[in-house]
Amino acid sequence: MTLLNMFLDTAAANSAANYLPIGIQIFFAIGFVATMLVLSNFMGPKRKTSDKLETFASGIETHGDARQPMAIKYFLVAILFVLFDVEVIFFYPYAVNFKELGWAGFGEIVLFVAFFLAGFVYIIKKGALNWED
Amino acid sequence: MNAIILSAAFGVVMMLCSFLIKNKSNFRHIASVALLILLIGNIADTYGYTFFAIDTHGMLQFNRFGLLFNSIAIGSTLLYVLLTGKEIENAGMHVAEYFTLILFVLCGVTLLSAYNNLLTLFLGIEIMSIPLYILTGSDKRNMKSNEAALKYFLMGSFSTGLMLMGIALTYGGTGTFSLEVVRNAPNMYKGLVSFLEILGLLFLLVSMAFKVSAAPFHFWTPDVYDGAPSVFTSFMATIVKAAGFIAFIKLCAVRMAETESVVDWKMIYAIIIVATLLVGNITAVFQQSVKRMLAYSSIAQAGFMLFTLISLNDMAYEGILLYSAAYSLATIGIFAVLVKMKDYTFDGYNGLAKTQPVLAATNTVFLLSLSGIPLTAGFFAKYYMLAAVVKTGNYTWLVITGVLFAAVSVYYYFRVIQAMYFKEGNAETTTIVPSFKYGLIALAAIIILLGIFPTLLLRWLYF
Amino acid sequence: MIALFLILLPLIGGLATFFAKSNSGAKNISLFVSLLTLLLVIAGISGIFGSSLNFYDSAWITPLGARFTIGLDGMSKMLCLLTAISFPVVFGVVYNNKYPQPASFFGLMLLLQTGLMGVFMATDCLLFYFFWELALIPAYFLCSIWGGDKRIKVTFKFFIYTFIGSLLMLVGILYIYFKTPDHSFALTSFYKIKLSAAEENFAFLLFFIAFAIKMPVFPFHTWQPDTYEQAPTPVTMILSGVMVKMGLFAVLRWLVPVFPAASTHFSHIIILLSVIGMVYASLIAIRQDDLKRLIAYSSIAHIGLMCAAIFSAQQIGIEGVMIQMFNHGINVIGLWIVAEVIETQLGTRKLSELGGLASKAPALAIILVVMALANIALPLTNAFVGEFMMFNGLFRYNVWMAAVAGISIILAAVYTLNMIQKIFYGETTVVTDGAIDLAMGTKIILVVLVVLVLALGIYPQPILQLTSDTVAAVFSKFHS
Amino acid sequence: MPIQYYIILAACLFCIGVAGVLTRRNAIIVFMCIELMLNAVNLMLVAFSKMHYAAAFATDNASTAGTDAQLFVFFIMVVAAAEVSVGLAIIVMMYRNIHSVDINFLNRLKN
Amino acid sequence: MILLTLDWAFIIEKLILIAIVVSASLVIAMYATYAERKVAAVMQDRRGPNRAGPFGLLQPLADGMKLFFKEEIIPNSSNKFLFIMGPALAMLTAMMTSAVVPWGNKLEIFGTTVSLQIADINIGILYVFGVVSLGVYGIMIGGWASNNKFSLLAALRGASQVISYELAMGLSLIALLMMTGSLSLKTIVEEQMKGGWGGILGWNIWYQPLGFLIFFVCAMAECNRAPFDLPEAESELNMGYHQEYSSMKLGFYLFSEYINMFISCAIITTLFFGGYDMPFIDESSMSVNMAALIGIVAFMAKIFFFIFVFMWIRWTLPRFRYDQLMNLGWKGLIPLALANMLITGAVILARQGF
Repeated sequence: MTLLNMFLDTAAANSAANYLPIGIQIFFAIGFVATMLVLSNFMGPKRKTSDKLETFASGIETHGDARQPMAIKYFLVAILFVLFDVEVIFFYPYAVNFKELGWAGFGEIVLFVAFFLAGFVYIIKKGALNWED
Repeated sequence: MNAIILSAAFGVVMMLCSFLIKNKSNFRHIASVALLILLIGNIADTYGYTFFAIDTHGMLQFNRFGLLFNSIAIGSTLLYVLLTGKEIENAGMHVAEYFTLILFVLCGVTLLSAYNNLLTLFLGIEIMSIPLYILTGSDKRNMKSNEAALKYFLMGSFSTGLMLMGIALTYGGTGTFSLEVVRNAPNMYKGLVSFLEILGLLFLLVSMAFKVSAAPFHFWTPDVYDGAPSVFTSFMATIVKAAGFIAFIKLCAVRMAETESVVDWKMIYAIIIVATLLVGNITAVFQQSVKRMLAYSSIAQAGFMLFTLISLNDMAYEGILLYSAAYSLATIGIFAVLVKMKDYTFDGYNGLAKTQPVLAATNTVFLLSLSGIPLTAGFFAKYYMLAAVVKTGNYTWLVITGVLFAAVSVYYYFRVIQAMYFKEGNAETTTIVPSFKYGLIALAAIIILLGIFPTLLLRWLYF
Repeated sequence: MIALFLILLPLIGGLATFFAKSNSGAKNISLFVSLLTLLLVIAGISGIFGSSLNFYDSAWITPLGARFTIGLDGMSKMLCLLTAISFPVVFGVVYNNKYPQPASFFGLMLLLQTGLMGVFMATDCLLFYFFWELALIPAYFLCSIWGGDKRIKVTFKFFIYTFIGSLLMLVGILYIYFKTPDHSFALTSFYKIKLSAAEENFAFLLFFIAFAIKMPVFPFHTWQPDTYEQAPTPVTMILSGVMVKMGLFAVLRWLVPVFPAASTHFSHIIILLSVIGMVYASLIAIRQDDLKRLIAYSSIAHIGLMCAAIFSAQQIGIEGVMIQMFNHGINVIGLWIVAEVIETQLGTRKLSELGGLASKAPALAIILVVMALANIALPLTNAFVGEFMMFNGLFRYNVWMAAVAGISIILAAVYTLNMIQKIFYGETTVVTDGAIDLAMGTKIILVVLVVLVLALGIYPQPILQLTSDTVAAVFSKFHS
Repeated sequence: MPIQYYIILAACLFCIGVAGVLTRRNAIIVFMCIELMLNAVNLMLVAFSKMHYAAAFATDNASTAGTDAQLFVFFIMVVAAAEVSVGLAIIVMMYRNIHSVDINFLNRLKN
Repeated sequence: MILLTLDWAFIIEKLILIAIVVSASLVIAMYATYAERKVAAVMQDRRGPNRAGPFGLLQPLADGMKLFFKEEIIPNSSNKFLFIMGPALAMLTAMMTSAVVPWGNKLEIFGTTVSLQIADINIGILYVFGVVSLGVYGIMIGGWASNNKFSLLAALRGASQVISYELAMGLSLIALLMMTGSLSLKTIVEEQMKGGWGGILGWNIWYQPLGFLIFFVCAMAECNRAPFDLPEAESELNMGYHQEYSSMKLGFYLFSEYINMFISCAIITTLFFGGYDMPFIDESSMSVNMAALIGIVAFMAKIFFFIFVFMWIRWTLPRFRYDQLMNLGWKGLIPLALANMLITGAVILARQGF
């Protein structure tokens, strides 16, 4: 339970107003991007031909739709990322409170890392990250 | 605690074995040994030898009831692996992973038997469910398996969503995730609170009904059980389902019971029970495939297990344990025979008594147990369920409804017996090895033994 | 100890028979075991080893308050004797028949005997329920495997009927169990309960339906003629000779004494149903062409009378029931044996196809006539005493009921004599041309039965004495 | 901002999710709706966490009320990730077999 | 309504700060392109851009103008909405990261204290990671919307690369966080200023060299900089995920990369090199504004140094092969980062005593 005390203590002093500048910046950025897009749209010439509107394939004709099933590897990487990234998230609150938790917490995190590594070794040994095939 | 840690650890070990060990048939033996150690570890826990003392801040609570259920679940899994291990090997490419997932499911089961906090409930349910989604879809090239996996997954995560909403709302109402709520704590939102909590509990009720496939939230069950590879259906329909009930009952016994004054939960349970019995039994009657019949019958059996919610007394707790054991063992046995059959329809069983007398005889014992005929464990299971309700002195009408549906269930269970014994035919099976027969005989013997002396099991609750 | 062995002996014998290799092996084992059981029952009744051996009590499921308690009291002794006599008789009669899978057949028969013995001896309600079901399962398999063409459907109907009944009874048992002061299933505890009228009526109905299906009482009887017809004859003998007595026995042991007030409350309607059933069954029996169906319907009529007599609540009526339970068993088994002999010999049991057997098989004819006359309760036959006493009881209860029930006696005479005439007299038909008389073994068995019929017809005192304690107990409960 | 806003927002998101699950036919969209439900719950839990913290803070400065809900959110995220990986794998598997992610397609196969 | 009760001065102050930071990062990004070409030229013994303006200083401006006036083409088979969304998102995320970087300590203008950090939120690092992760969408959406096989392949490669290195990046910082115990970038900087030898010894780089190395490599991969520029490898994929793009949309993609590089360097500096801490100078002894100015200068100097290092590496090292790239990320950096974390934890705890 001590794990998140830290969060709350600061959260008490930290209200939603702290994030307000970020909101402002988002509006600013959106405004900037939108303006630029609209402006460049007006500025450029518009002489469209059917060849120009084709997708580019190094000069040869394009064949079919690009959206075909891709190598499963990429998908696998995405899934593994999701899994491991979420595990990484667990390290953050631990890292912040690491000193208060002391050796007991360290022992538990070692266990956690052990599980992490078990999964990691497993995916490597199973060839999920083999690209040379 | 032993069981939780060991099952997770063995799961990891098994996972690593998948590339450390080359010989496929070794996995089965490793898994059996792991389960045996797990069982021993859990029994040691029952006697007070806890290997791992971890402070869970009251999130887990270990009592005899939960530990005994663990023993039942682990023991059933052990028998399941011993009996159908060969079929698991043939289910697909990733043999070690299947055993890994089974062990992880057991980890979830053991969590559920000990949870004392909605967080651990949620974790238990998920640790139990997610491996099952994979197991359901393990037959990758089979459309039915795909469909089952997708359906199971979508429905499962949908009900998880409902459950989480329920948890969030009850948390909003009470300010705690712990099962028992301290009611006298000062609360600013008094008016809002009780409403939130009730709404949350309703969500929880619905999601748990989803998980244990109680009507009217059962509709995914037949397709999923039918589509999944038979070996895994056997596991899903038994141990996992029973664990869902254990969780459900604990939730109702604590959280729902606390708000009994506001909502007449028991009436809701009663309606769910009647609906479940009705749907499960009546639909099962019309099935042509034994596997599908078993799927519906599992819904019907769920109706019986739900009787515990009405009674919630000592007898009900004893009963649900006995019911889990009886139902799991019998269903595992039936599926063990089923996976050996070439044809899953009722007609596929025609004349099995002539070609495979041992299979037919043991299968008969299992079916009798499911129908609740005396001398089999199933009788005492039903007996305890009914008795617990009668003991409360109310809802006798429900008990009578229950027994009438039990009579209906006899109809479809006996169709298999009729096919095996009384009809002419030449039931085809895959090769049956003698050890499989001995396993079945042992299982039948356990069922009959429990049917005469149910206290053999229940005495573990009190010593 | 004797009581325990009465259950263990057929159980172990039955299990052993399953593993018998040959046809004759199975037959010999089962015959031997059943004869041993008979000896044991006689020993128990005579009390030569001391009457304390007739009771056995041991812990069973202690947390539930259920004990393994069995004992032989008057009614049990009488019915166990009937059971013990029936089985060797049946085994003897079918000794020369050929059955597929004889080991299973005889093994199941002995298991059936175990169940029946248990039902008659159990004094713990849960145990009683156990044996009640245990008797049902072998019967189900026996009928379904070795029965007639429509066996699967018919037997299943029988099974479902009985099973629904017993499940309702289970609810009733539980209901009563939680009302007993000491939470026990013991008979004595059940006798001690105090219930309000509404509770008692409710529980009474739960029990009664189970027993009514088993007996069977109109309108719960529809399974019975079909089953008797489709079942293999040896099983039919047990079903009608012994198994229907389970219902009557249960009424006398578990229903009337436990719910005396409700019994009185419902007696009108039950007696009315029984009487209607008697007349109805008799009328239908007249129209039957099938010998087995005829006997089946006649059996319904007799059971109806017994049921009515019980609920008439007269001591003499109940005494009559005791005598008649035994006698009906003997008589009906005798009739079935004759039917079996005719069917195995001639391959038919249609009355219209039979005729002129008296000349071909005189011994058979004589025995059948004696049995048939006993069936219509002619004086000097054993049934006369019982029926007379029952009518007496019924008469004291209500004259009109007795009068209507009396019609069935006349009807019984009509169909029985009609049957005798059709089978034995007239021209021989194609079927009966080649008929020969009884085989020696069957003849001996039947002669023994005839002797029993006549002996008990003249001197029914032993049975009356044997069951007097039970009658007194039941009767006292009725008027407490 | 008053806590009710968060709760109402979360409830709305949840309802959108439920409606999507019940009406949409595309497995991926159904799946996304489920994730939406989970995230609505996360939002709700955090809102409740603040609510209870504020309530407790009024009487006790050192109160830790509400921490458990934030902890819960972590676990929901982890489990959601696990579900995502399994779910997407199942959907991909299905797509490879029938070249469609339409839920109804499966029902059509059956008949 | 809470908005009405706000301090409008605060909003205006922030707005100005945002405008300055964003335009500064844009300008620096612009001149980074110039610098890149110059650095490349020096390394290859060439002149580099030298026509537009003195020393070619106006070259980036000319490039920008050119992009502006190019014809905008949206291929027929593409998904129009997503096609526009892709670069917009890439640019947006690039512009958002700067919000939590502390550019300096604080200024005092007309009596009010102005913090030189747009938003000092307590989860600064998580915010950075969050926004950076969104950058994947820019690549993925752009590549997918183009409906071109090369683009799609490049986008997949790019996405896989970015997410793979994000893992190691996340892990590499945990050891650092164990030391500082805070997720706020400002706090991290202030912690580093306390060290000895003019403040230099307080920098995290001395305690976390391995962490820095991993983070540095990952940052390069995140920016799709060579030697990690697989998603736009010309020789294999024409031009990568943005090959269908033209005009300002292409400009956004190119631009966002340079902004990302700038911000990455800013964050590396903040985390490992003391941020706006100028060594050997005691800021507390001088006026607030002066200290801030020195801080900003120091910060920028450090950033420019790292930008130079980025370019130096780009023009020195050859490109990875894809499997080498993935192997380095997954099998090399992740275990290293984990080991670094555990060792750091053990050492810190050991020094604290058992």
